[in-house]
Amino acid sequence: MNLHEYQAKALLESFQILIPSGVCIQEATPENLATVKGTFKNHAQVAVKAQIHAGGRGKGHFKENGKSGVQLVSGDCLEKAITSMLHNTLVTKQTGEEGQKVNAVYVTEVFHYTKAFYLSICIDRAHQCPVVIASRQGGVDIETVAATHPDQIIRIPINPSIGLCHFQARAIANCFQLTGSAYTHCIQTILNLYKAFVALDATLIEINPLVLSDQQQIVALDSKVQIDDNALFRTSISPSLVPIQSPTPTSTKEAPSSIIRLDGNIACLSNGAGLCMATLDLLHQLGGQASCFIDLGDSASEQKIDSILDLVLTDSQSKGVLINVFGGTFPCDILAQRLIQKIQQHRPTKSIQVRLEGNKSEEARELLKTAPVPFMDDLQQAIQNLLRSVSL
Amino acid sequence: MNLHEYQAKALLESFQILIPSGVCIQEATPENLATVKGTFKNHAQVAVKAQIHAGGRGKGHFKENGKSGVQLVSGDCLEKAITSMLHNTLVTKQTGEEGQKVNAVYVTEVFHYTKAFYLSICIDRAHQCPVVIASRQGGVDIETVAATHPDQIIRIPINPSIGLCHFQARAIANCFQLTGSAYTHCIQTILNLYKAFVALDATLIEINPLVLSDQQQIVALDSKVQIDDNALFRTSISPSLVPIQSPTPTSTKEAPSSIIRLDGNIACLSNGAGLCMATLDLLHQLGGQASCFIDLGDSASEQKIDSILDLVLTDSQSKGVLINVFGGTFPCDILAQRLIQKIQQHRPTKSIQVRLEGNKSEEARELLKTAPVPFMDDLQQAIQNLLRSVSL
Amino acid sequence: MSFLTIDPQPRVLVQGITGHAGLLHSKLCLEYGTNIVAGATPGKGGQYVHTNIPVFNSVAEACRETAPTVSLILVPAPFATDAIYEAIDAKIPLIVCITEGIPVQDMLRIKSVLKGTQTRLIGPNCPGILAPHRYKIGIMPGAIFKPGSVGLVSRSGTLMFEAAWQLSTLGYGQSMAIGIGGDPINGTSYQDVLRYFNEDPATEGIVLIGEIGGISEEQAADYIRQSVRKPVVAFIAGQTLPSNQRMGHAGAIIEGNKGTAAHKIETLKAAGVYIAPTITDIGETYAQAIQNIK
Amino acid sequence: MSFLTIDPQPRVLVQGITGHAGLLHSKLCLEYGTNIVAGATPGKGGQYVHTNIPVFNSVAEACRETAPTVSLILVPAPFATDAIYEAIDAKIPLIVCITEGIPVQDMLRIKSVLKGTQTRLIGPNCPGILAPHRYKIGIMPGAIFKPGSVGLVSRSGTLMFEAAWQLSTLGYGQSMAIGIGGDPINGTSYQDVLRYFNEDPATEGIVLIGEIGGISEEQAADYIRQSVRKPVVAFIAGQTLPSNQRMGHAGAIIEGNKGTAAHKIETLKAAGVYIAPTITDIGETYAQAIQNIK
Repeated sequence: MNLHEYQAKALLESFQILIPSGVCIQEATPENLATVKGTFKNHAQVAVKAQIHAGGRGKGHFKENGKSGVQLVSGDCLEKAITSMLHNTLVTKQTGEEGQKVNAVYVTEVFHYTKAFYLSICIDRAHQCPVVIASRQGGVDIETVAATHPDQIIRIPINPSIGLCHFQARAIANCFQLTGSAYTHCIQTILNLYKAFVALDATLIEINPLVLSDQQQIVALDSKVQIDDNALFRTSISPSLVPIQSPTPTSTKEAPSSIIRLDGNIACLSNGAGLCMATLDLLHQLGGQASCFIDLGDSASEQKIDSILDLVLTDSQSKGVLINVFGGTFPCDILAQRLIQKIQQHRPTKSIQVRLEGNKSEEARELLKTAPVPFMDDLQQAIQNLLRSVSL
Repeated sequence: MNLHEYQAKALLESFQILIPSGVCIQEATPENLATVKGTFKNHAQVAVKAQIHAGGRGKGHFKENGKSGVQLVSGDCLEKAITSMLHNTLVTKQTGEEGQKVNAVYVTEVFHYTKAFYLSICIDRAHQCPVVIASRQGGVDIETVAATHPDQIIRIPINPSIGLCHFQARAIANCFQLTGSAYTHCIQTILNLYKAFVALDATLIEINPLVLSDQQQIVALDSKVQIDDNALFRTSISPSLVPIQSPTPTSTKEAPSSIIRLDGNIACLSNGAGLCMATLDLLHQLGGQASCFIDLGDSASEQKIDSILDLVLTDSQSKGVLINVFGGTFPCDILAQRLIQKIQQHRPTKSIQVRLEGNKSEEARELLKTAPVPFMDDLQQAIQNLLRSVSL
Repeated sequence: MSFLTIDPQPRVLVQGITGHAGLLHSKLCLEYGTNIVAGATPGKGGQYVHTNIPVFNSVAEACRETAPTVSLILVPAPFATDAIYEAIDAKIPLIVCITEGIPVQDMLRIKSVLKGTQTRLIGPNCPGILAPHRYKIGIMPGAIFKPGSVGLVSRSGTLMFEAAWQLSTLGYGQSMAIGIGGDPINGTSYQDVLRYFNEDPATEGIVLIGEIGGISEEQAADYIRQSVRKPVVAFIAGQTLPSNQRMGHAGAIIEGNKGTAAHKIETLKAAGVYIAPTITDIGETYAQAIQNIK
Repeated sequence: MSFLTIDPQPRVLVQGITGHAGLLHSKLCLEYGTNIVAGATPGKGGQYVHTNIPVFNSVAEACRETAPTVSLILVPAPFATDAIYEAIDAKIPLIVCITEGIPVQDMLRIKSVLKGTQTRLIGPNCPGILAPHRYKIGIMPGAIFKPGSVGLVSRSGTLMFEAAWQLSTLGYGQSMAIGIGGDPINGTSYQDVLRYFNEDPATEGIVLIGEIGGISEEQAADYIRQSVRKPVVAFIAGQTLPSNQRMGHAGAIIEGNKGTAAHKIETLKAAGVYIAPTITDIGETYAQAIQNIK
């Protein structure tokens, strides 16, 4: 689960990590605007930041008015900046052309600092441990730094049985070339950040930039926090922090039966992330383009199957539907039965190809004999049939 | 560090472990007595318990009035019970004949329960891990249970990297033969107890008895908590919980330069716990009895040496003084020099024997040539000399 | 894991046997011929399921009474971490954890604890292991597997089924099918399974099913290049998808351009692995590979 | 620890070298002939102590620049746990921790972490190790040790000095003296040291100094009975004191009547160990034991 900037910062603050003062607004009511103006009445300028689950906001633009997703404004222009963002759609390098709807705006002080660093904690799959990544080049594209100045990036693997040790925090403070009270405060901030990583069941905490203030304090200027979806049952995060807009899904692994939207015209229905991906691969290799792909998971209920079939069969973007299911626990006959009924209900004009194998596939074959959709043994053949009828 | 019952219970309560209601009194002022009476005004009876660092209070007696260290009284007799204890000396099986002065009295409700268990967490040195010990025979002498019904005691070793797991807590709740809400509450109590053990840097938490209330809740009726002295620098225990009377020391290991009082007439001064014990052993084996033994530690300051010599040379209980020091870091010449001066100062009439070896012992030998105390090469000889003059 | 070779019929304990998934799959495993000796569910001790399988309150009791050599974990995710620790504590040599949804930080701690023990964990979030016509310790459809000499290993469940079905259809039965699971951190790696197949005399060739994300296929390729002397066929899913980007910049720094299907395929090819270009070619590619060496 | 046999002169790093104890004892170690190659103190990197010993900010830097094989830890107790982890992380083969006062729960975690590594920890709360006329990695008075063939091991510091002095006075020099420390949980047990002495060709006989509390002398006796084929002399301090009662009933349940001097002496005797009846008899008892086998 991705958190918005304002949510991530509120969490970090609860772990004694310093953040700039800020106010989140979800509706531009007079009361909310008054609160914001009151909070920042002594500030010549404030930053107004659109809350979306993607980077590149500063260089992005709103579809509706062309304005940037991060605006520095004086008190007079605060309201205008907020209303230019709220409920509009922001397009950045990372959102794709469709952009993301902005449902919250975060107004923060313009924070003055002397140095900017990069600091993150994530899971290193290859070494099977958490790893802290730090660089004294912060506030910039860290992947570029990694490519051009690998020596300026340090990676510290953490033994999960011990946690982050003081000597490791010192190594990072040394990497940042800090001394005196800044050195001490940096170490404390790093130790707190690791505590937050564990307590929140985070999979990523990325602070970019982490800055040194004029008062020699370490402050998290921007932050990205991802929480392990599998741990939400125990993570003590306030429900108000659950994203108000769903994150852009980039993996089918994490959410069973998730629906991923794509640009093509064939809806792909499959079970298991691996089979979904492999089916999509074959479709592409044979010249097709998917409109979406849906993972039925391992044990979808009839109700869930029905709602997915409703969606797929009535979807205007999809000219064809490809169903490729290998039943393990999943019973193919139930799917066949629901499909027959839903076709009768919606009477779709689109082309539908079905390939079922595994658990109860013989029963499914029998059921589909009476149906207007063919039961295919050969996936390649099914896709070719589909492509032919879609291109007509 | 041993905690008093009332201190231990306050700590356990902060970890969501249920305890009977109670009030601690250190002076029998009218205000304090009014508070206690107010708290228990609806109770027909309360328990008044003397706070000392030893068990067997119920069967113990006060030197001054012969009363018990645990008294069940009605509201009318509350004041009498409290004053019978405060500032008097309680003798129990575990205090020895000299008894312990009572500086605090704990008044608690008389708690009704249906079953009594035993539960403790301590460090298993042999297996080098924490271990939970549980028995469904609680409220009795657990060592007797261990001897007569070993099958009724379970020991669960804990992996310190994981902590106490839910399945281990279940095993204990099963050992207690609990079901329903009592089972669930017991598991939660055990998990909380282990959290307390780790967070407090405890070396022992012993709940005897742990009881099942009429409301099917698990309550810690009596408890003993020992905190690792080495961890006091980081343990977040309120200073008010630091014992108001020093515990009976049973080990020379933990407190360098600690003074242990014994019943004989020879003061033993040595350095290092091992050498102290071995010197005492030899003294006893040769027929002597120590009045006290003092561990100078590894790096005693001149000031500390002086204060120890003051004490030893002027102690009326000691007819003789045996000094056996093997200097590692400790410089023998400093000790010799201070001894010479302190003998001049106090002009003690007691017999003194000195055996010094190791670091700067040659210098010490030179210094002592001019002194009225002989420098002995042979410890046996030194002790025999001492015993001879003491018996004169 | 080598005891799987010498033990023709492991003694299986099912943790969570009285739950929905536990009841269903323990029944299917029994029907396949698996020797299930006990179940364990807290609070259900004393019951019997499937007529004569005793249920115990704890794994420790089940071990005392029935001496299982494998534990199959079918408990819901919030209880799975504890179930794994309970099986480790009872010193069960092999744990097969089917459960999906174990928090990744739990798996980090579990891995770190496993290091000091003799226990092997397969999974979590995996279909289990199956020795055709001998036993099934997992949730796969048994009918698609046939006895033979292919060692099959996969992160994905359904892709393992697909591969087994293709192999069986073409007459290439399996010596053993092992699902290692799709989570970022899992108990057993490709490399562990490859070592087992490489040493197993009943295995003549190996089929490895991978997918984008992580670098475990690259690590497998390293091991194959150095140590495996049997033909290996691989298929990588997700060739037309972007690499898993969940870890953002930080992930990119750690894994670089590894993790893409292209990089995995390239690395495997360089290690001498035969690549199945699409999902429908897995069986055929194996047929060619095994012909080549004969 | 076997590398101590083959490395005549280990390269020593001193953690906490700029503190009071660090400066004093590193100087004494140097004077004894120890090859101190570096020191480490956070924030003091770039300095030199004792003329030409470089100080680094971290153990990692010290290792990169000077490749130490042993770390001598002389930092104050609140920082000692971190210092041990830092040395483990840097993969230093041997850590000798002198510091007294490390919390026991830290030691439990350290022991559990050490299991998965190649690092050995001696101590904490110990006088260190000394190879007479070769090197001293600790805080013992060097002058009382003489080269020879006695392997000396002790929980107590001053008792080790006493034993070494008696042995040297009687002409029995030492192959190596190892202080394992007096804490309830320590890095190296008697058994570990006994194994080393038993295999070390330079060691002809062994002197073991113990004391009441815990059951490590009993465990040593077990090992001696099973494996040690060299004469062993033991002295146990605290014979006229009650056993350590800090752990109350719980401790009594775990350790039973073990832990008393009488039980330790009885167990050691049964394992064929020669017992020195009093502190003044250690050297003489060794003389008799070694005569017996000649």
